[in-house]
Amino acid sequence: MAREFTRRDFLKLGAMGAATAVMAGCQPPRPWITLEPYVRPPEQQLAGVATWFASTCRQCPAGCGILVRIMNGRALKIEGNPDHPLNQGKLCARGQAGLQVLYNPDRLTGPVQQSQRGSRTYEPLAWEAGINTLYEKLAAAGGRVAVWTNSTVSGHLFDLFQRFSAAVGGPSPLVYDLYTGFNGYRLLADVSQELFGRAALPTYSLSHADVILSFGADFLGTGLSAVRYGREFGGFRSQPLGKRGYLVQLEPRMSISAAVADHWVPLRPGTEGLVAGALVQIIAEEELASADRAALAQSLIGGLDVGSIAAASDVPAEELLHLAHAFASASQAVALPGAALTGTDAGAEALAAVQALNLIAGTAGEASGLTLSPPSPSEAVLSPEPAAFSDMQALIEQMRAGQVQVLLVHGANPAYDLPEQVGFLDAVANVPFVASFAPIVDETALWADLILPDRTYLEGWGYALVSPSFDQPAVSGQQPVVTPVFDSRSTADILLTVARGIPAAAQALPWPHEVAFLQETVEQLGPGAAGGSGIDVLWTRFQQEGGWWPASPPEPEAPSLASAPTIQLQSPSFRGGEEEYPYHLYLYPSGLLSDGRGASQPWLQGSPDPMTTVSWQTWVELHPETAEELGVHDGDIVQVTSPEGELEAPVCVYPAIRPDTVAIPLGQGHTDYGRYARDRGRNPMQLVGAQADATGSSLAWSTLRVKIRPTGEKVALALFENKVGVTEGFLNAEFPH
Amino acid sequence: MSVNEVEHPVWRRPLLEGEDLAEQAEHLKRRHLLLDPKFPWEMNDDALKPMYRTSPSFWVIVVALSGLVMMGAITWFRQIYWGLGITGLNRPIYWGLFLVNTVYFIGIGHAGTFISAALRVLKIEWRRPISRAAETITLFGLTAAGLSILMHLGRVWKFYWLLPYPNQRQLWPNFHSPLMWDFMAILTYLTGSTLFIYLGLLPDLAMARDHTVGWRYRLYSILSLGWRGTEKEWAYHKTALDIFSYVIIPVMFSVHTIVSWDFAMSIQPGWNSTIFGPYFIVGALFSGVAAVIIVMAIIRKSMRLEYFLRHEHFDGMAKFLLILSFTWAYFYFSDYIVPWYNGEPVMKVVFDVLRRGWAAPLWYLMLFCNLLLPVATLWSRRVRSNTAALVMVCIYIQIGMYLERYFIVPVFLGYNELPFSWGTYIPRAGVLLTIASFAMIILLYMLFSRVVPLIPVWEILEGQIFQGLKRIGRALLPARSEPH
Amino acid sequence: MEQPERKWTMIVDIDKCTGCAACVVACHAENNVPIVTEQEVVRGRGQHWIRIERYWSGEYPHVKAHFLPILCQHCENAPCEPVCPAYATVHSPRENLNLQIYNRCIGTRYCGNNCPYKVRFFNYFDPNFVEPQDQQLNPDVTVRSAGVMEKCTFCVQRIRRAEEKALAEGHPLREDEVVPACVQTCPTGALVFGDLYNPESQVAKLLEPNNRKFRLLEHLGTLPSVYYLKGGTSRVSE
Amino acid sequence: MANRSILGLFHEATSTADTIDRLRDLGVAEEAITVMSGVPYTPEILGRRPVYERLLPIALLGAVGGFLAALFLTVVTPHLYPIEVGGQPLIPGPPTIIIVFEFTMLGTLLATFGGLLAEIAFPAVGRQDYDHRITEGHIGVLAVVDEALADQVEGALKELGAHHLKIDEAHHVPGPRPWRRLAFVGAFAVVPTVIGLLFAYSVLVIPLPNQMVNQPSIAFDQGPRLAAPAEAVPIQGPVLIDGLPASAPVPATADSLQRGSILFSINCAMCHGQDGGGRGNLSGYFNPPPADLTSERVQGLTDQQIFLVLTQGRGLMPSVAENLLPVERWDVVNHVRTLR
Repeated sequence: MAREFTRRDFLKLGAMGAATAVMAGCQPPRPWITLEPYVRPPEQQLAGVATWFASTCRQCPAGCGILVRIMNGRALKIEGNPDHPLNQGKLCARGQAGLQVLYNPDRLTGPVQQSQRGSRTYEPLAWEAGINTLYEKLAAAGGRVAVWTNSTVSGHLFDLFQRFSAAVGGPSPLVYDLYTGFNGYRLLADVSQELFGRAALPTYSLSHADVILSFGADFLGTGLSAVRYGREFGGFRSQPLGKRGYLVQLEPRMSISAAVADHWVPLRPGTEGLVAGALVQIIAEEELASADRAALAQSLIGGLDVGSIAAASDVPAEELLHLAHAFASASQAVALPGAALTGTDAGAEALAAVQALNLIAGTAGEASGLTLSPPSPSEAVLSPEPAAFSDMQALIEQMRAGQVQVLLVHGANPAYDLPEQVGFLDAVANVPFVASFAPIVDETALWADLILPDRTYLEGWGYALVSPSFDQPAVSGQQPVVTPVFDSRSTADILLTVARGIPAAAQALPWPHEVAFLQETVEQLGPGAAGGSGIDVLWTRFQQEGGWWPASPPEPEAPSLASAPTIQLQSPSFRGGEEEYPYHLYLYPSGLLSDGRGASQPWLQGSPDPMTTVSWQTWVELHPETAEELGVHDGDIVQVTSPEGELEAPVCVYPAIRPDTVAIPLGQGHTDYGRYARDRGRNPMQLVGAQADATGSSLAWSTLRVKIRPTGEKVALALFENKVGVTEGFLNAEFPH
Repeated sequence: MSVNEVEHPVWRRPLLEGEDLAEQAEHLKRRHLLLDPKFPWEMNDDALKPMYRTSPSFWVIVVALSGLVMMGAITWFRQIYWGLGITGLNRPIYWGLFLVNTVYFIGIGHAGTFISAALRVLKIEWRRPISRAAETITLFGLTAAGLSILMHLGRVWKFYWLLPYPNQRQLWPNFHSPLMWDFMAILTYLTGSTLFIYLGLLPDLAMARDHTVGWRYRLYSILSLGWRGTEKEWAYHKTALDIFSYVIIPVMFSVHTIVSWDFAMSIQPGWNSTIFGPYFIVGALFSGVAAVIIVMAIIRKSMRLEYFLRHEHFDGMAKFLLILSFTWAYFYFSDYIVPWYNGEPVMKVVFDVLRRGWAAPLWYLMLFCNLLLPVATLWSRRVRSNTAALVMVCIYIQIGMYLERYFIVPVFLGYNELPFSWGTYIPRAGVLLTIASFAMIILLYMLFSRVVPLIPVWEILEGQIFQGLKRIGRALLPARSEPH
Repeated sequence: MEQPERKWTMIVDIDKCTGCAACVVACHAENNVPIVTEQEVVRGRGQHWIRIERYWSGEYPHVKAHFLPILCQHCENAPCEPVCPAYATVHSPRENLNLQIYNRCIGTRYCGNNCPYKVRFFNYFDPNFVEPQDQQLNPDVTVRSAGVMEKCTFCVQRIRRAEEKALAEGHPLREDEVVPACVQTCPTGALVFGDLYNPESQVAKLLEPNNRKFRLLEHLGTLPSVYYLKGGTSRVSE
Repeated sequence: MANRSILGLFHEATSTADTIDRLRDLGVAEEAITVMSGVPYTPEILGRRPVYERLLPIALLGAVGGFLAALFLTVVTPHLYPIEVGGQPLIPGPPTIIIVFEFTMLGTLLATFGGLLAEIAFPAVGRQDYDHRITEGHIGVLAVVDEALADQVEGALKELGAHHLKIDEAHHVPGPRPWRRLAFVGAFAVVPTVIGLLFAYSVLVIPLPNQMVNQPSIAFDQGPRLAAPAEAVPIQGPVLIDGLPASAPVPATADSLQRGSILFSINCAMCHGQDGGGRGNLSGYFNPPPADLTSERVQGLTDQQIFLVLTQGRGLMPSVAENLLPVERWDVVNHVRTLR
């Protein structure tokens, strides 16, 4: 077939060199493509050559550095930033899926308003009109403006919100979302405050540890920074001189962290703290560690009855002894507190007990052990600290009492995150005007009068104070890597514009646009590892390097006991009587959808869950025996009822869970939030009531009992594995352990 | 009328003295077609009449079948447009009903060639009236098999990439691939058997030409290529038939061997077995002969061919069927016991599934159909002589053999060495296309039977000429005289 | 026949794999692998070029889970190759890759049957990338239509780009320049990629003395280019 | 002289044989006699000279042909475009045997059939001496004789029991007419092949829904091209915007210098000369001549200034921004630094 070979073809082929291997064979012409040659290509754009931009991942609060591959002004791939101190070039599944946040087909194409809240009829309006409405409302509201944002909000926007609220005399912006709430960020910080005198997230470097006791911490799945802990774990497994650490995972349901653990101890839910205490107790009694450490143990723990704890936690006494031995005799031992701990009604004590173990281990501040996330390198750099559960309830009270004229919701999705007992929705009903900045209409934006879609993190400016940050303070820079896909505007710019019209706020927010404000912030950071001087250079390098971090990491300071508290531990009180509600409820954030914000991304929805290989669905994990008792099999829909609520979901028989426990993953059950998330699965937060822990700083979700009733209905479980093969298959026997 | 009164000297039998011999002669005539001569013109009518005698029910059936075929065509179009997703295939079960059908159809095709070629070479005389009816099954069986392969392709519009010809892709097909061998073998076999059946048809087409008018006359004039029956024509005709017979037998064997190799060459547990070749051939003949018996019975009834198709034919075929049943069992057993004895892990599971798993009922049904039933019934002459019973047995054999292929293709495929990716197969659009394929075969056969004489008149006449009665002692015995 | 220059090899350290599925998503992003609907998953048509197989051993409470990431093993004697009548899957003798040439594929699916690792995926329907999701598609990689087999290519497009870059910069291809998407993102470093023929490469060093190494279904003699390091055990002092 | 063709129908073989003898006695040439029958009577039954037929050699020729064709496909074609699969040799042994077998058989069959048609002059077109009763069991004897013998032959036939006679002017016996038969065969064989090839070479194309030609991904130079976000800085280095100094020079590593020198010789050397002395091949055409990069003036500039010149051009010197990425320009800067 004689087809004349034009120069363009030649260039195309040249450019497609990479693809030739997979596109060999006959390649017919592609007449319907409109080729667009550049007369004078803009900088960084050569045909077929990718440009990489450094920015920050905002799929979770940690703030990993990312590099985005851009071609023709389109984002093709996200990879970790190798220079970034936190993730060092690596990314988790959620980070990889960031592109589908950017290119989500269900994003709002422009500002819309809802004349009737929850009606799902959105009238588009011009940006000016939208901003004007917001301006009028804010101007009228004066100080009665509440801002509800989440922990992944950019530091600079949070800063501006704060300045704005302060200027108009409103309450300071509330940071509350399920991710931080569920993982007990606030409680962790509070306990650090109490023990070590500084409110900061504890970080645990594991790469040189001999023994790790993980108290229900799924640090490899949905911990505080799965990526960093993944790296640490890699080091932990292959240490110098062929040393290989020993990981013990204590949790009622096998998470992926337990799957890779050397030893899994399925203890009774809610008793993690007790067990930690018991270990301290044993070390103190048996004087397993050196005298001073034993003494420290003695001082930290009041007399605990190991026997009763063994009974309560369903962990045999000799097992406890063995663990205590292993822990105390290790030269490098670390104890990790998990989300399940902070979810109990007595989370603070439980946490303290675990930290006590770390102190006794004496590894605090060492190459492997407990350190505290360093403070912000400059007071100009803010990070949205998660609010206490009680603060959040307080705001909701104000809203219900009608003390809030205008509610600005940015990033947060309380309507989905919170159990309905918390009463967000009825509270919102009493707020005259609600404005949301959600790019996709989520459950909360549904109840907003005005939606001014913000840009996604790949289109917008910002920075994030890396937290938890392991060895050094770091500010991760965020810059637009593509021009906005839809007609969206930066909330920060909107806020600055609006503020200009409000006298009180005008001088508090004098910047023409957010970039000016950001530059100012970066200037105050001063030269970092990238060096340079002068605002232009600093700013440029901040963007180019993907952030700011010190030239040389400071010595990690060992957290020392501020006071010498005695940790009182009592066994948790469960809601729901044992006879009526025979099973423990154990919730966990899905490794892919995390707290539900991943549900809008097909890559995360469609990828099989590592442990069950289920995708697209919510499932209820039951131990085979339990399933047999109830006479249910895979896919049988059961009704799970707690004293607080109920849900119906298909059963997934799961061999690695306590027979008296039922596990359900978070993440599904959206009623909005785009086509991929909507009307899919169930949201187990329906089962959790409004009860907080003793200190009121975190939601007590792990001390619940439930009952199970087969409904008789059945759905096909979307399994990727063939269960017959894997459970009855022959490979297990000869699998290389 | 009795033989003596035939005023045609050609057809006069040796004179008989004495009644008893006459009775014997009568008896033998009733038994053997070749001893029961008719005038050629009568026989011509017997062979040609059924082609005009089409009852309304015939057309009703034709319409119904065409409907099914149309449905199949639509389904296939949808499959091409949407993709194979509308079938029940999945991972790891990449081959499903289409391949089952292919194997099955090629299988039933085998008997035709076997009867007309092998029995001809072996000079088995009773084959004469049934050879063409059998070959026709081959013809349409192969057609359906070819179509099934096309239905199976993911991008069927590129099927011609399998043909070895110089092309703009600069690429020749890969002769490492068993599918290429398969392609070549089926091509050869289809071409060969088509020419074979046409060759045998020539004299009868001439006969039809001489006794028809109108469009049929014109059609037969073209098809018969101006056959006159001169010595030269007959001589060449005979040699050609002999060559075809001798050549097409090995081709027939190669075809089903290669079909079996499509499976045996892979490393799929349960497939890579050295015995698959002969095992498949026997299976093919088994289902094929059964199919021929069914067809014989049907055309005998519907086209009133009682004169041509007699008990001796059903009897011979049935005996053959019995032997094949045993042979099949032998091969199946050897194919079963070896992996069983090795204790190959995957096959352990597969056998469990067959013995007491979800497939157990079907598996026992298969064993019943393919072994128990034939062996239990076909030994008895009463069954063999009872057409209805015989047809029932044959239908069961069809079911059994189809199941056997079904187990081999989508069931075995579900079990491999990585249990994580095992699978189960629930056929969907494939079912419609399977029904349509069967409908198509029947439809084509029915239409064919209205255009082409299914009875090879010249062969029977030839047989009757050279078959005679010889008196030895007190008995009259059929004796065959063959000109060399 | 070209002489082999390289042997691209991947090492999967089972001991480090946490099953976090980062590699799975990274592969989807890099190679335009479509996500199939829930319905299709139920029908057994899940499509992930790299998947994490999770096997169980032991009985509760001593039950243990084992993650086994499985991708195309790029066998030296690949059973999938000779059976394709259209030469759609072939061997690149130069670098020991098992290439899939999508637009030659006519969909006989024989390769899929013959792959003992079941890492070949058939497109039962056309992938649909809803606007604007198509903006993300990697132009280096063909988007496969319905009726075509596809599988992991060791990110051959990245290998080619790296080769071209090295050529332009006039130096031989360096070890660290070629990294498949899954290896790049693996947080624990369980995946390692490199050229086994280069004694300096990480893979060569890792495999040299290693008594933990094994290859999947070795008894089949397919000689995979993917090596696995089995899980170790650590003792604790009592 | 005009010939007569006389066709007589007989009841049975014996009288036919007698007739043939008689005709011989009358001096009718053996080959002028043709016997036609509905069932195959062998020559010895009719007492005639056996037919000399040569179908077997033709079949053997076909076999050889098929064999050679198979060898071409299996042995030659792999070398036209060598592809390695599954560690098997380029020309696999056993599979070759299979293909060879099938093609040999195919060749044999086709040759046999073709040979048959050719040898007995099929398809016979035009009028023939024939009687439809022959397929009713009668045996026809056809003699083509000249006027002189006609009456005797006729008498002989009658006498020996020919119950029908057909006498008429002998039109010449239809001999082989290659061109007509070829047309006949070609209609069946050639036309489909040609149509097939038209499709195969995509002269005719059926537009089918799922073709991979039409890619949803956006090709490298496919429009619409989106602009890079303003003010964003890629890792390669900053876009040069007025007010921003060019920052982050690439350190002058060996790699950088090597890249730099290659790029320099590609993009700069034709004017500035390989050594940077400003004496490149084209230097003569410019006034003022290209700068001497080794000069103090040039080496006195800062890296940023040199980068600026590369990016924006100066005087006669064009910008190389569209040829070089910033990082590459920095490599060139580093290289220029080495030109002293």
